[in-house]
Amino acid sequence: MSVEHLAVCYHGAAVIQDLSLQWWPGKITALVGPNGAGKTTLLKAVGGLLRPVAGRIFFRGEAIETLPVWEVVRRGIAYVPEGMKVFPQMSVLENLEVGGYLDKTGIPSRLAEVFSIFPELQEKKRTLAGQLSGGQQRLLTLGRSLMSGPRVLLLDDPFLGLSPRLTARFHDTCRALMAKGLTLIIAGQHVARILKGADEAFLVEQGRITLSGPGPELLSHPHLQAILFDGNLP
Amino acid sequence: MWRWTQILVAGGALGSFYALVALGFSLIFGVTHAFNLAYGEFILLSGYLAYFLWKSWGLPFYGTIPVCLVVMPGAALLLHLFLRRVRSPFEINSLVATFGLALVLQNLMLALFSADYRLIQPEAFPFLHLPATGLTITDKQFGLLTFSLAATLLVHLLLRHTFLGKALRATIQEREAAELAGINVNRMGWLAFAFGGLLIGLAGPMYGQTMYIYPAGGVEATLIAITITIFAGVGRTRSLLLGGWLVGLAEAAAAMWLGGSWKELVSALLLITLLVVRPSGLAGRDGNHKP
Amino acid sequence: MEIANPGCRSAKSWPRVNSGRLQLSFRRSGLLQIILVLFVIMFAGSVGAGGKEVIRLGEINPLTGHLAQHGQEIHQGVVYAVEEVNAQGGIQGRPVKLCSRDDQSRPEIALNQAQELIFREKIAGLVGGYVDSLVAPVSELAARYQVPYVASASLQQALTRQRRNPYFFRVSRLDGIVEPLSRFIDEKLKARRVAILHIATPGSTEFAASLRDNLSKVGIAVPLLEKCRAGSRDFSTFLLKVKQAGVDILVSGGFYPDNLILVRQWREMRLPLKALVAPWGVAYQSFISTLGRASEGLLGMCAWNPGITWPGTEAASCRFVQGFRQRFGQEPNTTTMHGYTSARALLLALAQLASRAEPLTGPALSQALRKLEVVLPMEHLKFDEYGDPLYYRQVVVQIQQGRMVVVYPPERAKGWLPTAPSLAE
Amino acid sequence: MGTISRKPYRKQNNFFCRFLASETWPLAAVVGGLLLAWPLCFPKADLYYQVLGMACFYGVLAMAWNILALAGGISLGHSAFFGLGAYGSGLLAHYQGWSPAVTIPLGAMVGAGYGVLWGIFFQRLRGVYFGLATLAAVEIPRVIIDNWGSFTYGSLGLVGIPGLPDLRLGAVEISLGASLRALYYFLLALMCLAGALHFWVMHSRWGWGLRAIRENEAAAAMLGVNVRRSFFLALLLSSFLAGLCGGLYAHLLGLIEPALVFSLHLSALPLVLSIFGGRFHFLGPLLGALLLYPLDQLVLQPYLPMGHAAIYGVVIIATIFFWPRGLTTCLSKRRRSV
Repeated sequence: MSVEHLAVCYHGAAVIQDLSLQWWPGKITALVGPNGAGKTTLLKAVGGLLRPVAGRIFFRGEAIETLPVWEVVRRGIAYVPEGMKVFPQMSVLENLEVGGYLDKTGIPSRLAEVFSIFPELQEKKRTLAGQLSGGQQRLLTLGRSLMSGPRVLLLDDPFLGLSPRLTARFHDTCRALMAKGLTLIIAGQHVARILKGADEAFLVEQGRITLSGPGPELLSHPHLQAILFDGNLP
Repeated sequence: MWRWTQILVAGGALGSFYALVALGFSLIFGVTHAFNLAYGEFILLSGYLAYFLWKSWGLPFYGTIPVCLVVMPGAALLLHLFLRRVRSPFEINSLVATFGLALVLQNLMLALFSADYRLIQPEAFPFLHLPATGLTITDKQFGLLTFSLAATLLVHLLLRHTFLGKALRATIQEREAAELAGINVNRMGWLAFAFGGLLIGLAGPMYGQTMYIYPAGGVEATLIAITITIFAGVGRTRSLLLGGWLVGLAEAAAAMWLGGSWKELVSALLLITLLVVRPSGLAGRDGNHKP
Repeated sequence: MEIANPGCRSAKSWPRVNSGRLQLSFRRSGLLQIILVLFVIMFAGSVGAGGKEVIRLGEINPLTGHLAQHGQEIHQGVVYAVEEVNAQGGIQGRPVKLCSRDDQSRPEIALNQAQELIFREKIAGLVGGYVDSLVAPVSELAARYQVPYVASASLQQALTRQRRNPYFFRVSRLDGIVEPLSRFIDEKLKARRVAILHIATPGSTEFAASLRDNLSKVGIAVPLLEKCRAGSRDFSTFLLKVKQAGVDILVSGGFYPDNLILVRQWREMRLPLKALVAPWGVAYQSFISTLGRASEGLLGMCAWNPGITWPGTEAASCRFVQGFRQRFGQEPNTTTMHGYTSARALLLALAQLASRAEPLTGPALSQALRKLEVVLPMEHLKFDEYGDPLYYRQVVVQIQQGRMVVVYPPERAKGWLPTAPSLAE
Repeated sequence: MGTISRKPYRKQNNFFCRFLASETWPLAAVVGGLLLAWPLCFPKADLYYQVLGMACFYGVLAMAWNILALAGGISLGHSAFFGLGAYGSGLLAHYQGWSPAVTIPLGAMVGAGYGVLWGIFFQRLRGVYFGLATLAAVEIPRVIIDNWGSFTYGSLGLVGIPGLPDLRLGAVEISLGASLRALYYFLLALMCLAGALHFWVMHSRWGWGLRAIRENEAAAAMLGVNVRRSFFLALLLSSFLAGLCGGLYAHLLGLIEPALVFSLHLSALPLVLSIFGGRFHFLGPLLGALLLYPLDQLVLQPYLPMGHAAIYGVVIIATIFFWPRGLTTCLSKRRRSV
């Protein structure tokens, strides 16, 4: 999977300019960078939510940058948005079922799989999603994305607003998912946490890649520290 | 005692009809966010179609409904095609564009059908009449109740118990998340307009039979639809029906106690009270659902 | 952060520094051009309007909006009257041009349109107008600019009695309806208790109050008088109250569409009533054919209808019906006749002026109208000092086998079925 | 917005300076000059005085609506203020015999009083819910006035409201009642005043606060905007102006009826005019009124007596398609930044 010379505009302002990078399957890739650097925009462009003005996005040898979202999802790329994007008036079960919209036949098996990862969802499967706690809604959002049987998960700031315990839990889940052969791309603010677990990491600054390398290595890079921590190690 | 039953029947039949009128609007507004002020004009078009089929071709009244059910989705899809050209901010621009469209349609109907008031099948036959008590249910009231309830039930089943319906509801509740779940929200928009067209197709003949139709009469239908929809919250069939009944009964009760000219005040107060107390709509179970 | 509200992308752009404030861009000058072109079009009509030869007649009616049906009917009557005069060679050889305007059932638009007619078209006189709220502002304007206005359908007494307006005339009046109706209810129906329904419009409200006063003078009780919003679609609760009140007669001051629903629901509920009388909306052939058998036995009122005409004008009435049918392909009715009569009055006054070779000024035309006395199919038309028609009286008709039969006043009555046949048979 | 000052960070308290600094002042000046000067060329064109005067009048109403819309309150019920202003003013003139100069502002206060009620009861409602509540709120005064026959004359309407009095400025006497030209200049002046007010609202700190409320209430509150007070003030000003229009209308027309002044048409008109002209620009509602209303009354009606409303609809649709943010979008070079 690769991105070549990508440029994306958002409300007329160029957020990403001439950005190229490559992701390797079956690994955890991290995108870090200051606020407004274009991480979310990049993920949204890959997920099909934003159409780039220039450049190409390849996935398994196919250009996907002009495809509509559901076609992208069908090819196995699932963007997990930041915040709690559940369907509040639907039960947990219905939320998950809708997640498997593209492949109805596979729903029962994947449902079982998701419930095995997140047993608390099974307990509450009849509750309305809007009544879940914030953390549970995050789990549900992730669980719903897994229902489409993705090959690549684009996680946008997955740890935002989660308790440390849940963050750890979330992280373990990610590892487990990777072990099942999923490619994970994580963008977010919890730089240390994300980079520690990342096989490959990119620093995004003002719509461009300025640094890349294995996660832990990048964490100790002086430039990154200068930008993100003002030189102070966390 | 029987008098109250009579009011209950009249209010209930009218209320169910209000719900039927609101169903299509609610579905279209929920899925596509198109604030369709020309909705009433489409109901009128459907009513005129039924009227002329009944009048000139001698079709029985219930025979006109299938024709309307075939034609109106087509018209609704044309409307979707029209509204797809409207650019953001979509909600308010669609409101103004359909306001213009309503004007055009009103004048078109005036030119085509003249300004006369039309009423389908004016003669009434009691469906149930109990002379001892004075309770009468006419065939129209019965038909209105049956069709409205059947349509509401069907939409309810569609939304709650089919996979497609779940996708529609998902689109109503969180558009972006629905997109990410692989739902083709574009197609959902087309579908919503098609289903909305079916409901318009049903509501039109009913409208022409229960009330009269004339070119400038669409505003009233639109107002009913908007009121009940926002009253109940978008995409909730049960509360739509509840809202329709509540308005229908409140109007009947107000007319009984206070007089016909106070009707609007009572329904307005009811609406405002509900909006202020339950901003998320009737029977709204509040999650983090933003109004 | 993203903004969820789709209506509001604008404030995303924060104050930005821009340059070249005086330089008009192409887009901006485009807008200016549009504005200039519009100005030119708007003023284009003001020059060179008003020829010497043609006599211009103005007409304002609700051609669209919720009063469109009756507005269109009056319009047809007026058109017919003008065409009739033109077919006979115009007024002293001068053709009459009718300038029709639509007030969209809104008074302030009626005002604008009247002004447009007076200033741009330089009309000699005005006709038309359906309800009082549309007629009243135009009548004020007529007085201010001294252009005679003959209203086709206006009832409110204040318009003529409260303010002496020498330029305002009308061919109908409220007394001409209320008086025969109350006498009919008293003499013929021998009613004891009457319920009155009216619509929240000035004319209908005044009608209801005036009828109640007249009825109580002769000792008839009015236990129920209720107001409804125009366009109400459900009278079932009202009818329940009628039933409770134990009245024998129901008078509906509603208009055509209100009566459609009222009559049907009355039939559906099998309410025992001796009669249902409605001065407006019932005495129309289209009403009868719409309701079919449900209209049987209903009582309505009209000033004229095909076959019902002012005594002595049978031939003229027949000619009108035939000519109208040929011209418009449909039957004229009482509203059409109101339009026709008002236009005829104005045209006749114009003709009198022209035959005396007097200039067609407003004051002269007003004088001529004041002196006018003519027998037309609708009425023996003579205006009193207020501009009201002296002899305007409507007749009560009953619908018998799909036809309107005059039942009151006795000298014009043709037949009377004392009990309203119920629908069930 | 298109008219923000060139140097926004320098303190500019003088709004005249801000106006001159805005990029659209030439257009405003051209339009104003044309409106001011054309009567000199056509002194007897009473029709145009009437129609353009009414256009100015509706421009004021549209701006009144837009002030509330600036804060995100899309009202569908401004005819409530309009009607209350009309009835307040009309009834005072009828029973007390006071001069319109007194009754119109008092009528406007009645409208504003209803605005206070809105502010209290609708403070939690936003978006469509606010719109619907306002739509329903029109019915309350309408039904009460309609049924309170002994005081308001109910459905009969209030007839014989005195016209506007003559103004005396030193030796100059301006008879607003008799001369349409004087009336036109009066309405034009009113529109200019309201336009200046509108400009001030749009470019004051308060106005930016209102925009912030519209975009994101929580964020606005964090910026230090007193959300409730700002919104309430916008509502108050908006309802007062709409009531003022209503009071004026009563004296202009001489008669009012509940169905006339509380009509849906009057609620929809300012919305359409504002969106047609562009509601994000201080000239938008004004241009909408000055173009759309005369277009309909002077061009479409005479030339197309039967189909004019359809053309009117087509014009509205075309505008939404080509200038989705209103006609004033073409005033600024980069559309998206208006």
